[in-house]
Formats: sequence, structure tokens, C-alpha cells
Amino acid sequence: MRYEAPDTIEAAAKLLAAESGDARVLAGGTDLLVQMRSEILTPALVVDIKKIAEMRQVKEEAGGVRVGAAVTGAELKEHPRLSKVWPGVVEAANLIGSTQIQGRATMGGNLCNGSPAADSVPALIAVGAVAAIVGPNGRRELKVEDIMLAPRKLALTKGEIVASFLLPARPPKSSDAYLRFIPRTEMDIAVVGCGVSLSLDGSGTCTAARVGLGAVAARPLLVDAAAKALIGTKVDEAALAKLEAAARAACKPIDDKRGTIEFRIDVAGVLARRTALIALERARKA
Amino acid sequence: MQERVKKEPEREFRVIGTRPLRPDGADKVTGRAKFGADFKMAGQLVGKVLRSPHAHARIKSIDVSKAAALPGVKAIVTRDDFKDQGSEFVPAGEMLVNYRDVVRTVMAREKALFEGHPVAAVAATSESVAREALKLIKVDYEVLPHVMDPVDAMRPDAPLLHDDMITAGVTPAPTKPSNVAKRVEFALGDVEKGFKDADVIIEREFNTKPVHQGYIEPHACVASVSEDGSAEVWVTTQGHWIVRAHCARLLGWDISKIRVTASEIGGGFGGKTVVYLEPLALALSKKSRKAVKMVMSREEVFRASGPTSGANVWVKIGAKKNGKIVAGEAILKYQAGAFQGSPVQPGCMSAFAPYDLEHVKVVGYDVVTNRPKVAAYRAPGAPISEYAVESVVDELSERLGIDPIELRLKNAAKEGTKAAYGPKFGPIGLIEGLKAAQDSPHWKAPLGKNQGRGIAAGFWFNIGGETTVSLQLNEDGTLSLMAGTPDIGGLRASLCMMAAEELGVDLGKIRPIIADTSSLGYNFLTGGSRSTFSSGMATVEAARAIIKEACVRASKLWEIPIDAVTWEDGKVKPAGDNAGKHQPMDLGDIAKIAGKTGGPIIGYSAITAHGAAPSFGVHIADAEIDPETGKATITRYTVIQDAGRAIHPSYVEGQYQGGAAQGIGWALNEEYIYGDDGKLQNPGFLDYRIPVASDLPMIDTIIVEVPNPRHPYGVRGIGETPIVPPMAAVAAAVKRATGVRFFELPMSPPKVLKGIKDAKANGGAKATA
Amino acid sequence: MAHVVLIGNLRQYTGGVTELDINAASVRQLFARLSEQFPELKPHLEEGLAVAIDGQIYQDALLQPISEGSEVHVLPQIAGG
Amino acid sequence: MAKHHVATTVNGDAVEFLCETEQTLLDCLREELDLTGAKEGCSSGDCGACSVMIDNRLVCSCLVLGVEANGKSIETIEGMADGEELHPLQRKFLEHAALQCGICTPGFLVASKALLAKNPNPSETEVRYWLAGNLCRCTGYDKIVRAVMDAATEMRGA
Repeated sequence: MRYEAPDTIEAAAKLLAAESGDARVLAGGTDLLVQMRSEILTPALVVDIKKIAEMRQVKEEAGGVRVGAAVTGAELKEHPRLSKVWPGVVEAANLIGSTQIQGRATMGGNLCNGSPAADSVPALIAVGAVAAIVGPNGRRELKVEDIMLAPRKLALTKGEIVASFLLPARPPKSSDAYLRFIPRTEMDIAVVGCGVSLSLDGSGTCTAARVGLGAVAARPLLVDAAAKALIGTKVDEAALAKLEAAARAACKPIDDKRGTIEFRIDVAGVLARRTALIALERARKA
Repeated sequence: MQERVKKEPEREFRVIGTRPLRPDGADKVTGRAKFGADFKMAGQLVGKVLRSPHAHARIKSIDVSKAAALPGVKAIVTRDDFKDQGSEFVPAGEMLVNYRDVVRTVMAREKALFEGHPVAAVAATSESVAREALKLIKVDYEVLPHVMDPVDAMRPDAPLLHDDMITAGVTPAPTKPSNVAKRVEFALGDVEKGFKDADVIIEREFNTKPVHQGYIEPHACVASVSEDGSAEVWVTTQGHWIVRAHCARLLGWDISKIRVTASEIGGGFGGKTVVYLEPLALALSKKSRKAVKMVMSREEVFRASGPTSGANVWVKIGAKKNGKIVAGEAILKYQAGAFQGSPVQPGCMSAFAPYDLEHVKVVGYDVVTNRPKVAAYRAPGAPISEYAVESVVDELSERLGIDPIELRLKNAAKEGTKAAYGPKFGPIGLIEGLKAAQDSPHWKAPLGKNQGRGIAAGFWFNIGGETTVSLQLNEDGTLSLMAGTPDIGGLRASLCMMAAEELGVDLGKIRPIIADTSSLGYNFLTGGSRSTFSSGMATVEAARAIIKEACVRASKLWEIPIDAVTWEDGKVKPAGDNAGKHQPMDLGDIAKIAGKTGGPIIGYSAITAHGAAPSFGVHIADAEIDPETGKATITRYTVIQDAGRAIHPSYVEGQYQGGAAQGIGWALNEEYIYGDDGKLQNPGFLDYRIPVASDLPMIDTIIVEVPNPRHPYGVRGIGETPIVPPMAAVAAAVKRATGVRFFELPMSPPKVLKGIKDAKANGGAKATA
Repeated sequence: MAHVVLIGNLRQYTGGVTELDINAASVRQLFARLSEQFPELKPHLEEGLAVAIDGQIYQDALLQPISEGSEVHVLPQIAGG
Repeated sequence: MAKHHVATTVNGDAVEFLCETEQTLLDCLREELDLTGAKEGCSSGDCGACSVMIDNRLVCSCLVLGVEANGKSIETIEGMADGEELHPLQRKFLEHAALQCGICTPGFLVASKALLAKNPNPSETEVRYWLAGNLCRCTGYDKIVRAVMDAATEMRGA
């Protein structure tokens, strides 16, 4: 097994594209190393992208923020502005594993690991994050909700790397939140995850909203019907009831060791309501 | 909160009951302590095991030729390297062992009986070569239908694991084989008669899942066999003499040829009382003539080392309106895994042990299934049966409108009570424990929204057994203490404290070690909550032997008769003025003259310790339930238990708290999850969910001390009882928080939420989730 | 005389007898007498049975004295985790 | 293929070792450098027994490749005591009997030290959540949490 640690993203993409065998990107390694140890993956090439400056920075861009795909959860939490403006994204990223995992795990890895239960993905979807993708044939952009197609299956071609996420600017009185359900208080994979982002006008009416759901289908979902339930309302009881129903209606979960279909559908509604209320509270104060 | 409740006025002790630092502490906080996988021998090879991917399959052939040809592969062993053992139950320390089954557990023979069952082992120059070699071994399997659960396995049409298994304990003996290894029955009085007198009868069925001990240190050993056949094993185990006995038997070697050294042990809880890797490592070492190191991965620990039984339990209890229980009956079906030997017998014997009953009947079935053979786990068998009985007792208290502690006080076993398993109890602390619970601030504290409080009692027998301790008086008056029961949680501290108390020396003057099997006489393993009791008893005897010899040496030196010298406050003194004027001598003075007055002074005790006494516990649990997700959070917890006497209270509290935490995991989230293919789906700490720090509250303890008259310091065993009450206590708390009673473990969120919803749907009817 | 109670499955080897009085001054003597009286019980007495003499459980204690009028229970051995 | 040559700093000392790409930092510490204080409890980042610091960041060394350590600064349990002087956390763990078998102790100590460096005055809840990635099966965590909070108090000079 070869190990390479290039310092430009183009070089990384070339290495990945040129490898005839299985080639893997090493970001935090918190999923890759586990899969290698249990021999689920036996890559011929591992490309460590942590030496690529562009992928390790957080910088302002067009009123929003561009977050390098290899920035760790711990670094996101320590960033002065992120937690204020995109608290949901930061709390989601900080739910990925333990404190130890936080020191390594990245949102790029969380997305590209291709798990429908990835915590940061519904939160990124909720805030309308757009991923910058670099490959052997140059750069392109993809909405986060369009990247994962099915478990372990991404809309990336050979050699393509998610370089960064743009968290676009939002109007004042906007905020977001993320909640997940797990059997314990920590250390579990989400049984259901929900991200909600919303904006209010001066009168407190919801002018824009996005709802992302995780672990309830083969891929993380952007639930338009759930957003519509909120937009144009004061996020009152009636709206929340609609939101719950819409969230549940969007679920196409499976029975597995982490939860039943019935349980996931139930809890998706519960979390959507609870997450929306947190986002609402934050937007009012924003 | 830590409290102590004493039955008798405190005896005056200098050391016992204090909280000194443990003698092995510094090495454990600096990373210097050597655990199983930390030992290394020059030129050692890496040993790895090839395991069956099937839950049940006939092994038609094993071809190792390609693997053997791989450069770096030094030895391969399969079933052909272990001679078969006859079916014969022999006492091998830990209960009775049938070596026909042990040899098949270590290495599959005719059939692979569970996913993860070893079929071959390789020793190679590196981890990667060993892994490569395993891939090159070709095993031809004929896959057979499998059966995973005891009730299914008992059906007449169930796939048979052993075609010669005739149920024992049934007369007349069955003519056809089955998966039921044994039927056991314990009865007192006449239950039918008892139930006739009952005003209320409650009958319930419970189901529990297998749970793993979950020790953080995987099994590991290093073995080295020299050309003359003498062997060294360095291993993490609860009993190195047991490892020696099993290895000698499986390999056909003399016991004297095998020297086993116990490393520091990273948790066992019963799971490290058996052999898995050791015989393989020895066989590989003999073949390769190099040291071989074997370490299980966490996945192997879950797939192939013994959890405790999952079970189906039926309980029927009858009582008078005033709460007096008149009869108790239970049927226990415990899964043993691939080979017979579930803890159903102690499960039967302990089921009703906390109560004074005239009429009891408990029937148990030991059932084989296509899972790893169960191993002991803290109070083996008791947590399952007592969970079921305590849950019915709790329901009885609701039905009769009697406070659950009052109901238990009305029926509690006390000194002189004929135990449900036969003999009369000596002095025990159950009533003291129940009263301490009643008086505890926890029991009186108000509850919040969606919270409920539950209580349950628990019992474990505790044992003694073969024990040897050697205590050497060194030239400078310091002492070296050699014990043979591996120290899992502070044993060395307790032993030194008892020796220091006897000898009147400072704790720091005694250096304890856990000796290897060639340096000390036989010791049964650390288990059955015996180590502080038994090694403590032997330590006291050894200390007294030193005192006796010290007096002899002084009398010789002073040229006065032995009865004219006496031992007082750590010194030998003339008994009285008529004995003449002599300067009292402490152990330092005695040590100086030892060589000139007859030679080195050693206190030695080799005993079979008798007089172990049961320990009763009472746990109080508060649970808060999220009614929308069914998630339970334990918000407050108190453990009350009779320790006899706490030698080092901190480590007694630690046992109480640790057992409670394991029980809470058992109650709420821990379970083996198998697919229809008979493969384990959660062989890791990610999805086998043991409690993490943020899941638990502080765990308060109340140490009740009703001394055991048969131990020099009143010690009872205390390690096992703490895991018995939690499941029923938590279930009772969940019932009171939700109004729904659950009859299945674990009470995981999907089950609890479904129970709450079903109850709403049928207007509050009881869920049978 | 000691009053002997056979616990659990043992009655299967004694033709249903669960209680009897036996003249024995030690556990060894008790086991010998029981073996003579109930040959089927012999193998079980040899491997892994415990006794409780007036409530106190003894495992592996052949030499343990039994005093006149004691109540002796014969029961399975206990191990533990 | 040829092994990687890794030059790094461990507990302040410059060290070099060779490793295969597959080897984790934990493998390298234990097998190449004979630093066996960090333990392997799961090799999947779920138990925290292998906790170490890399460039002042708390990580599971079982989820880091040995080759990634090149040029980094690593701290392990072996470097925690100051000569003969135990670190306050080490002392408090002993005083509170916050260990039974002790296999998880090095990981807990390294993680707790990282916590107190970041937050000298943590609440019980903060301690419990920070340490949620360190499994202990013996103690029920009670005495560990008490030891960490007591050490924090002492270190604050309060």
C-alpha cells in the first residue's frame, strides 16, 4: 500500500486518477482506518490531503464562509465566527464521535464516507452548503444534497476530491440547528438526524427555510415539503404539526441494528419539531 | 455520597477500613504496568486465528498447503494438532469441565458451531504475513441450518448441534438427542399447596439477550516452548493455575513443564476464566520453536469469547393480601452457546434466595445454540433469574398497594432462614440493607416529570477455594507477599492491609506480587468474589505464622520458654517481669537475627478456604423517560450492599459502582444482535453499547457491614452481587415513569417507545414489549 | 446421626429419596455411606458436589467433621465470575 | 515495498522509526518504540484507551497512521509525570481509587489533561461529555469524574 501526501489539490487529484487499483483519500482517517483494519477496504494508494493548505482553511467569501473539507471538528468549534452564524453546522460536526475523533474527523470525510447517517450532512444541506470539487478535469460545484447518491456511492468521478464547502450568506434573523437521536448520550451513529435552517422577517414570519434529514433513507434528504410547512408562518403549533408530518412522510428508512422503520419515522417528526424550535429561537436572537 | 452502616460496634483497627494508596498504583497511572499485550519476547512470532464465517457447518476438509508455503509462515495448527478428549466431567478449578468440549471450543473439529469458531491458527514473522496466510487456508464447509435462541433450540424440529446430546437430569432418559443438555430442578415444600393459599397470583414471562463482560483489554498471551519441552506462558487471566491445567490437558504435557505468569489484567468479570488462545500459542510455539504472541482483536473478543446467556424465564408468585409470599415458581431456559454449561443451575438456586419461602420450585434447562460458548459473567446466572423474580415482586407490590421495600421486609431472608436452595443462612445483611435503603436520602427524594423510581434486591453465594500465600520476612524487616489470585481491582492493597494489621508494620514495608505457577502453591482463580476473602484468609494465616516464629526465635535468644514471650503491638516481649528483662524486638530486630537463630522466616499458608458468606444488595434507580423517543436516562442511583467488613472501602465502593454500571447497560442498551444468517452484526463498542461517562450519574453507595464470622476480618465476597439488582430496579423505575411494564431486556428506545404507544392505543394496557 | 437433605436433581439417583438420617462423623464418611446406599449417586459425589453443614457451605472438604445431630445438605458446587 | 522513515518528537525527545503504511501510530508507539502505555482496546476509535496528543490535539492513536506522525510532536502517558513527581491528575486518580483494573487509565489521564488545559474549571457534565470517548468497564466512572474535578481544583490553586 502506497502513501502520498501532496501539497496541492491538483496533485492529489492526479495521483488518485492515475492509480489503477483502489485509491482512497485520507482526511481524518476516522472511517478509513477502521475500514482498512477490518479489511473492508484494502486500498493500493492512500492520499493524505491534510498538507493541502486550501483544504485546511476557513475563510470569508461573499458574506459567507468557505470551509476547507479537511478542517477538523475541533477546529470548526474553535473558529470565532462559525459557531455564531452557523451553530447547527458546527454542532453537527461536533457530534461526529468522541473528543478524540473531533481532533481528526472532517466534514469532507464525513460526507465522502458515504453513510446516510453522517451527522454533518443534513446540517450542511439545511444551510444550503455548496461543495467545491476538484478533479483531473478541473473544478466544479455541487450542492451537498446532490453529492451522496446511495450508501458508499457518490456523484464524484475518479480522481475527484471535495475541496471545500461554501456556507452562503444568510439575511439577518437567520440561524440553524441540528439534532440527532442516539440510544446513548455519545459515541453512537445517528438513528435519525435533522438539520433545520430558517430566516425570519421583522414581524417574526419565516421567510426562508431548509430541512435536512439523515439516516431515514438511502441518502441524506433535503425535505422541501418540510420547509414549505414553515415558510410564511410564525412557526406556530400548526406549522410545527405540518413540519412533523412532512418530515415523517419523507422517510424511507430500513430496519437495522440501530432502529426500526417505525421508530425512525416517529422520531424524524419529533426531531424536526425540536430542531426547528431551536433554530427559531436562535434566529430571533440573531 | 458514600456511607457505611455497621451492625456491630467498630473494632479498633489500625489499617483495616482506611483508604491507603494501592501498591500497584504508580505503575498504572504512568503506563508502566504490563498488561497481556504489553509483553514481548525476543524473536517472537505473530499468531493469528482463522475463524468460521458460518454459524453452523460441517468441516469437510482444511487445506493449509498454500499458507504453509508462504515465506514468513513458521507454523500452522488445526484440529489435527490436538488429540481428541473423551466426554468426562473433571473438576478443573472452575466448576466441572468437559475436556471434549474445551478442545472443541479452542479449535473446531467435526463442525464449526458458531460464527468465529477457530478452525486454524498461524504463526508468522509479521502481522501482515499472518493475515495473508489466513487467506490462503482453504476450508471446505458444508453449511448447516443454525439455531440461535433457547426457545427455538428446544423445539423438536430444531437443527441439532450435537447428535449425541441426551438430556441429563430427566428420568427416564430421553431416547432421542436434543439441544437440551440438562434439566435441573430445585424445590422446597409443595408449590401447588402454596398457590392454593394465595390471594394474589402473578405469572409473567421474560426474555433477556446475551451480554458481554466487555472488559477493555482483549485476550492476549505470549507462549514459548523450549527444545526440552518446558514452556512459559505470559497471559492476561483470572486464573493462571487454571490456564496451566487446561493447557497441560489439551496438549498432553506434564503440568510441571508449564510455567504460567499472570500479567496485569485489564478486566475480566468472569470472561477470563477460560482458555482460548493459550493452547494455540503453545502448540504454534512448539512447532515453530519460537515464542508466539497472540492478541485478539475487539471483533474477535465479541465473536468468539464467551458472553453470558440470553434466556427465557417464566415466573409465578403467589401472596396473601398482607404481602406474605406463599409460593414461588420459575422455569429458566438459558442458552449455553455451542457447548453445554450455561449458568442455569446457579440461576435456579439464586432466583428466590432473597426471600423466606416455604414453597418454591425452580426448573432450569441448559440449552445449546449456535453462539460462542458462554463464559462466567459476574454472579453467573443470578442476574437473569433474579431480574425476573424481582420484577414480579415489584408488580406484586403495586397490585397489593404495599411499598416495595415494606413488601420485601415482610418476606426477606435473615439469619436462620432456610434458603430457597436448601441450607439455612448464617448472619446476613438483607434486612439491614432494606432498612438502609428506606432511610436513604435517595428513597425520600422527590421525583421530576417523566421520572420513576425503582428498587430491587439481589443475592450471590460467594465462594472460597484453594489458595496459597507466601509472606517472606526480608533481612531488613520488610516483607514480600506472594499471592496467586490475579488482582483485578485492588486485591494487593487489601492483602497488604490485612498483613500490616496483623504484623503491626507500616503498609509501605510490604511489597505484594502475584506469583507465577512455579513459584507458589496452587491457587484457584479470581472469581466467585473469592480473592479478598480467600487470599485474605491465607495472608492472615501466613502473617500469624511469622509472628509465631518470631516468638520462637526470641525465646531461643532470650533463653526463656516460648510461653514466656508474647506478641504485642508489633513487638515480641517478655510475657511478664518473671520472664526477665529483655528489650522488646520488632520484625526488624527479628529479621537481623533470623539467619543466626535458625534461618529465614517465611509465613506460608496453603488452604482450601471455607466459610464464604453470601452478600445481599439493594439498589435504588431513578429513570427519566423521553415520552416522544422512549429514551431512558438514569438520573440517580444508589447501591446498598452488605460487605461483611470493608477492608479498603474505596475499592468496595468501586465494585458496587462498577457492577451497577454494567447492570444499567444490560438493562437499557447492551445486546448481541445477530442477523438471520447467524452472523453477529455488532462486534464492536460502536454498536455493542456499554455505558459511557455521560450516560451515568454519580453512583451513591451505602456499605452495610454485617461481619462474616468465618473470616478473621469479617470479609464477605462483594464483587458479584452488584450486577444482580440493576435490571429489575431500572425496569421498575421505567414502569413508574411510563406506566408501562416491560418484560424484555434491553429496554432500548424503540421498544420503550412502542410500549408507550401501544399502551396509549389500548388505553393504558400493559405492554409486553 | 446427621440429618441429610439431597438438593436439586439428586433425588433421581436415590429413587426419589431426598431426606434421610446417616451416621457419619465427616464428609468423607457421609459420601461413603451415601455411595453404598445409592450407587448411582457415587459418580456425582466424586465430582463437584458441595455440602452445607448446619447452613455453612463447604466445597472440596472431605475431612470436614460432621457433629451429632447436624443438618447436612448435599448440593451442587458454586463457582462464579 | 520499502518502509517509511518517520522522524518525530515523543514526549520531548526526537525519535525515528520505520513503519509500513498499514501500521497505525499506536502500532508504532507500542511495537517500534516500546511505549506500551497507550493500549489497544478496540482499534476503531470507540474506547479511547490509545489516547495520545499530536501537536497538542487529543486523538486516538489507533486512527492515525504511523507515517502521519512525521514531523509532529507526540505526547503519551509515559511523558505525563515530571520526573519523580506525578502529575496532579495521576495523584488524584490514585487518591480517589479512580482505577480498578487500570487498562483504561492511561487514556483517561491523557484525555483529562487535555480537558484541563482547555477548561481549568469544568462542570461534572463537561467532564463526563469530554471523557465519553474513554470507556471504563470497572468503575462506573464515578471516582474518575471525582478525581478529575478534584485535580482541576488543585491545579487552579483553589
